[in-house]
Amino acid sequence: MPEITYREALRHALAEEIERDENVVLLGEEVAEYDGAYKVTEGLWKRFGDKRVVDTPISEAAFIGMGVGASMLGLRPVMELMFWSFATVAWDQIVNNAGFVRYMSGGLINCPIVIRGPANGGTNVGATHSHTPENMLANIPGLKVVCPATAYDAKGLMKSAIRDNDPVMFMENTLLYGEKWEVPSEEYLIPLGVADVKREGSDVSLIAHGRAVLTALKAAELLAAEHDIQAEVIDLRSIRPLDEEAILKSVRKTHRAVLIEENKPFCGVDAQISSMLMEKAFDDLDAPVLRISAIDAPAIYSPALEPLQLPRPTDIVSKVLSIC
Amino acid sequence: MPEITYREALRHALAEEIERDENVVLLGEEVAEYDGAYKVTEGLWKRFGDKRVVDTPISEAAFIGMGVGASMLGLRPVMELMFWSFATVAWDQIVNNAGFVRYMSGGLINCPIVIRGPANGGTNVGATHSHTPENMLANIPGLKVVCPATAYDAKGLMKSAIRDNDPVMFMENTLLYGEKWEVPSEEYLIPLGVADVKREGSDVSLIAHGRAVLTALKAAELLAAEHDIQAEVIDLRSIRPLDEEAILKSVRKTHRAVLIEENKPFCGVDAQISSMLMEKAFDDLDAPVLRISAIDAPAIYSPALEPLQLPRPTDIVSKVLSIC
Amino acid sequence: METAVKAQDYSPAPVNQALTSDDKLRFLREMLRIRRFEQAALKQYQVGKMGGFLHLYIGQESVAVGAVSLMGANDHVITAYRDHGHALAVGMNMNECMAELFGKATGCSKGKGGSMHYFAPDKNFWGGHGIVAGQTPLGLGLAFAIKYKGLKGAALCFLGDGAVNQGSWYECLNIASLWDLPVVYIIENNQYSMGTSLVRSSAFRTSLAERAQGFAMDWDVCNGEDLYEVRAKVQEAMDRAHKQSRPTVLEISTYRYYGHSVADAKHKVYRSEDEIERYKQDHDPIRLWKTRLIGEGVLTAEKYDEIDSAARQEAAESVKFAEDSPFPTAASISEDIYFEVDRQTIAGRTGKHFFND
Amino acid sequence: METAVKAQDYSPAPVNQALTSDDKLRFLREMLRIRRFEQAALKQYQVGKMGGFLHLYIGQESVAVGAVSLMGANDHVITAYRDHGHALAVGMNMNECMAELFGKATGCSKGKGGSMHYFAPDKNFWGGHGIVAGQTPLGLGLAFAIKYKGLKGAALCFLGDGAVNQGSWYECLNIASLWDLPVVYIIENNQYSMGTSLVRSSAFRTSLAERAQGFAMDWDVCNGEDLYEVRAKVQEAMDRAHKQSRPTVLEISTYRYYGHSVADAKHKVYRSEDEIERYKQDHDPIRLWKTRLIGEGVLTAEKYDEIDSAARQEAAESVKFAEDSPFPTAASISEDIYFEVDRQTIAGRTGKHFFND
Ligand SMILES: Cc1ncc(C[n+]2csc(CCOP(=O)(O)OP(=O)(O)O)c2C)c(N)n1
Ligand SMILES: Cc1ncc(C[n+]2csc(CCOP(=O)(O)OP(=O)(O)O)c2C)c(N)n1
Ligand SMILES: [Mg+2]
Ligand SMILES: [Mg+2]
Repeated sequence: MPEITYREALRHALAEEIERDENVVLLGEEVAEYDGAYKVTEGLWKRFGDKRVVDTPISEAAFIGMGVGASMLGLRPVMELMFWSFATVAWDQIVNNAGFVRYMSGGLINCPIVIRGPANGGTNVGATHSHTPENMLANIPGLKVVCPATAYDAKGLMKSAIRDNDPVMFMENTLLYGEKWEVPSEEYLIPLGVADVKREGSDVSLIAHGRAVLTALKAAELLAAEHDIQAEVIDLRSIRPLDEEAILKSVRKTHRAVLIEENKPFCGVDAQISSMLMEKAFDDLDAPVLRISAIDAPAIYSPALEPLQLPRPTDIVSKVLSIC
Repeated sequence: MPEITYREALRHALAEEIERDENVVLLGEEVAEYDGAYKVTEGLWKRFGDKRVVDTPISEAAFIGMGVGASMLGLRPVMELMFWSFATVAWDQIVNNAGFVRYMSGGLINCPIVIRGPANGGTNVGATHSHTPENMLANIPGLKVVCPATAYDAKGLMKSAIRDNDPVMFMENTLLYGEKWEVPSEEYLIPLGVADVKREGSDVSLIAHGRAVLTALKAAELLAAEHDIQAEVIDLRSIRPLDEEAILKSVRKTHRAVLIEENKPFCGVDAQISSMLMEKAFDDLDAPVLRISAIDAPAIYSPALEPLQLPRPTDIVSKVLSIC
Repeated sequence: METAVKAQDYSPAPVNQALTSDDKLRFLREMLRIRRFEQAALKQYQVGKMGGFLHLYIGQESVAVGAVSLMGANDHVITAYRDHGHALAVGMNMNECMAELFGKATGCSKGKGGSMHYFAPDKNFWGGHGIVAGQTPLGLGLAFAIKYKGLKGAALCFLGDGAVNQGSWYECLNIASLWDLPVVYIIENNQYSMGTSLVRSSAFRTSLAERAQGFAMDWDVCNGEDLYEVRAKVQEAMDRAHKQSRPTVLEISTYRYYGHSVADAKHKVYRSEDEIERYKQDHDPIRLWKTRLIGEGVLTAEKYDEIDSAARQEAAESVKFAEDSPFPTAASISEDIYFEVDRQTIAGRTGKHFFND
Repeated sequence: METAVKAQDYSPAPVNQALTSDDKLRFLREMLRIRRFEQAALKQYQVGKMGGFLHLYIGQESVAVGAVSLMGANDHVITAYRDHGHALAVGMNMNECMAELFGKATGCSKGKGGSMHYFAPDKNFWGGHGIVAGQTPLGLGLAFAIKYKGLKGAALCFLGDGAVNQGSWYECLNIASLWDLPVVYIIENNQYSMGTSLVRSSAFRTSLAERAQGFAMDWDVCNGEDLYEVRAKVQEAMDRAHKQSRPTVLEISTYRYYGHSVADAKHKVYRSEDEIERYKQDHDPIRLWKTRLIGEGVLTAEKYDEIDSAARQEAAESVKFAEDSPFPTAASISEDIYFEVDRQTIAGRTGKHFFND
């Protein structure tokens, strides 16, 4: 299987869907002529032209809302937020329009829109540019939230997201754009709501999403090599819908879990997972479910410090050792 | 002690602080000449004049940001959002400006601002007007979040919030504005970060914030009367800072907990509380901590249905019975 | 208060010349239907049949009826929370509208949206939006989609004189002008945003619409009391959209007789009773249209009464319909959230979508 | 590209007539300090000494230096992420600025803010803001506070030609005009927002500043290559703020020589090298100022070199300072979040503020 980058995988998904469905249109700042700030859309404007790939002014509220409005009329806009951080100026459009218009219309309307872009810390761009809003947006019934950790997942999930008839918040990671994974050349889809066992194990479940999955995989290697502990790594992939069954299945096998995310801890996704395990796996647990999140401070700029703020493999190892 | 409404309690707090500190200024839509959409600020414009009580255009992004900017220069603005729901159009100002400017300036700046208004469902105003963003905002290190459940708490917490040198998100409840409680005439303050045992009990801890506290109290009465179960009711009052000690103390006594909130369940405040109990009270628990939240749908309009969407005393009773 | 714009005679405008007597009576009927519906709703609100807010459109009927009367198959409309007038004008029936207020399952939004959130996509009506100016980017999106699909249509997007101070609208003006999108923003300037008069909320020179000029966009002002003028000016804007794919901001002066919502107890404090009376006497769009049609020989007093009675009758029946309709089931709280779940597609059956347990 | 505005002679303006030779040389020094600082930073960025973004101010020096040169004790300034020029102009030293880029504890924001988030409240400098136009409501707030306190001052708030399409700014224009707030919005129109040229991002008639007109606000345009003109026009706006408490939008045309940020690899694709060269040759503000001062007999070539060398020297030293400075401690990640916690007040010691365990 060819190895391609996470960025290329996304690009292929976008290109394939543009070709497949004339209603798919990409919009965002610098996505067209500039090829995308992070080059995800590189070459697409050249290939598909002005109609299908459109540069917007720096007006997130208007253009995200515009995308929602256009989706009500049957277009399938894929909107790039240069950073998911900039969703802060389009929050109303995302939550109240994309999220609620179906409900408020008693089901008369649906919004097949994808809003995508990077949502991560770790690139030394400071607190205003390092938001990870998956927890906030997954709080909203009506929205779907996806956080792929690999190129393979990114492609398959993006294609499903575009075909989905509900609004999908698609959160990528700038630190992964350049990373490579095997991705089949044939078309494939990955459904939303299905977690992936990225590594089988029997002693403890490491549950993560986004880039934290890779950190968990590294921790699992260390645990195996140095402590003879076989960790199972569950990649949530999709936050809402959520694959609770996969989580429960793993925890019912290992009886121990450590949850890892790069978000801030208070009301993070892992708070939800932990509370779910509390309710549904109480008797299966041999130890408390522990969490590792980013250090609870706004994202620090300093390149020397920011790596310490995000969960590291060694942090996971210590947590695991405390319960195994 | 005189009984006054939650609304009056807030008004008294505002009036006292306006008198005490010349830097306190109230701003918001209809807060002055109209006396406030929910009459919290009734009479204050007449009493304190144009300078201290200011009507704004319908421009939340600008006026909330303006308040943050003014607070950097030493004013202590108390900003009314007519509904906390409208924070969706000022999200950037709240999160990135109020929340992060201190950190990004290495501590050179602080923002003594209060943003206040009602944040609740239950008044048949539909999904766009029924947001309860305490979980989202408490996710942000740099912000503080307070949700008073009684007139007494509302007054004491408001005065502390205004004197606090950090940004405080103060979430009220339109369903409580007209409710009365005993409130002393003498000045008092309630510190942020201290939970309140609203009812002592030994069999189960009901942990709640905002109006859900009152629902929990009603449930506790039912449990005592009909099932001989003594529930302890803990009112968080302040979400961030959070009084974890009070929660742990109660749960270590009762060994059982049910968490109640009016927010949607996914990543709600109670997800955080549950995950905390998982980590810190695992061995103290005789049963899984259970949660009751609003039914996981956008707020429905129908006056006949909306009461069912929010947690009811009987819902709590059933949950408690399932673990007691 | 005088309406900001002085009346001229717009009856000679081609779009008005083309009207038949039936058309003219139809507009009367539609305005009266709105007024009688709103009055009936008010009464029901006052006896506790509905919850939340009720924003009445009484006084502004000519705006929705005039503008919507020009819509063709590819024209779309979207507005704010004061949406009953537009809803009835596009052809929604009173039953579904009244039932929605009552929170009944037979409501246009199944009782889920309420007064502020009416929808009828089959009639090109996209709501009913509760967040001030929140509809303006959506309206832009309708225009974008119309153009994308190669259709000759326009998106009519209504907003209030207070809504003009939400920033997202300016972002829309820029994009609309920059990209030649066929959107018509109609400011229904009823002189107040809740308890705040125009001059207390907005800084402007001659009009609010003039703000479009800095975005190189056409704009105009219009006396909303006169249905002919509304039609003439909206038609100009729609022509611009249809023929040149260019946007317009059109500010239509109008007035609301009741408070901001029924909960607004101070609406005779922040404005005088006199002002309200003057508008009702001298500027009421229905009264003026009636006088006009009688003058034109199109209408008689008897015919007017007949149309009015029918409207009252229809409103009364809608109350009965709403009254007799069932509430939504408790289970329906959890429906209409995700398309895929509602249709029980594979996507809708994969993974957990709701988190109450 | 030609600068949008044709040059006139603004040296006779009173605010320029009042300048001493020392003042004029000081402005030269300040512009050169900015340029040399930026060049040094670029070099360090390229060898990996810093992370994140680096938005250089080179080409625009006259704007920050000219505007800030007019500030008195009650005037305040705030800007976007391209903030090094303003920071140095208000008197921040190169050491703290360079150290911030290196993420060092000695940085102006202790290494926490980075390039986009410089602050110096003691110098009336309120940042450095990363969200496009996010500073515009804050600037409004500075003006509000100045007026509230009864001071005669102004808030200078800078924004870019791309930032004008963020809606919050229009909300600010309305409030500023409506309430007579002493804010001066300075659009630094460097013709591009990232890779998007002015005409691809904005619809306008004669200028972006004209958009203020619809808000009944004074506006003007200004040729930013000429320090005299910048000072003359900014002074007009500040007078309006100081004397009438009225806001202004002033659009200053300028140009950036480098990419949007150092990561911008395509800045010779979306604009021609020719265009860049022409600006450097004919419109460079430092070169023009140098020529001007030599013409006035205030400066000699030797004196210029001396000032320039000092600036280069200072920049080199700041690199050394940054290099030698310690990184923040790991513990400091958790500081500077809450004032009350940092000061360990009772409030700061009550309840749990952080949630890592
Ligand atoms: C963002 C936002 N802020 C505030 C409100 C509360 N609110 C609802 S309507 C209204 C007044 C709007 O006035 P205008 O735009 O003139 O419309 P009108 O009510 O006169 O039709 C306000 C302040 C809201 N719904 N949304
Ligand atoms: C809300 C928001 N959207 C997008 C960005 C990404 N971004 C940063 S700078 C920039 C271009 C701004 O151009 P302009 O306002 O002209 O300022 P200049 O860079 O030319 O100084 C963009 C799109 C951002 N920081 N914030
Ligand atoms: Mg109005
Ligand atoms: Mg620019």
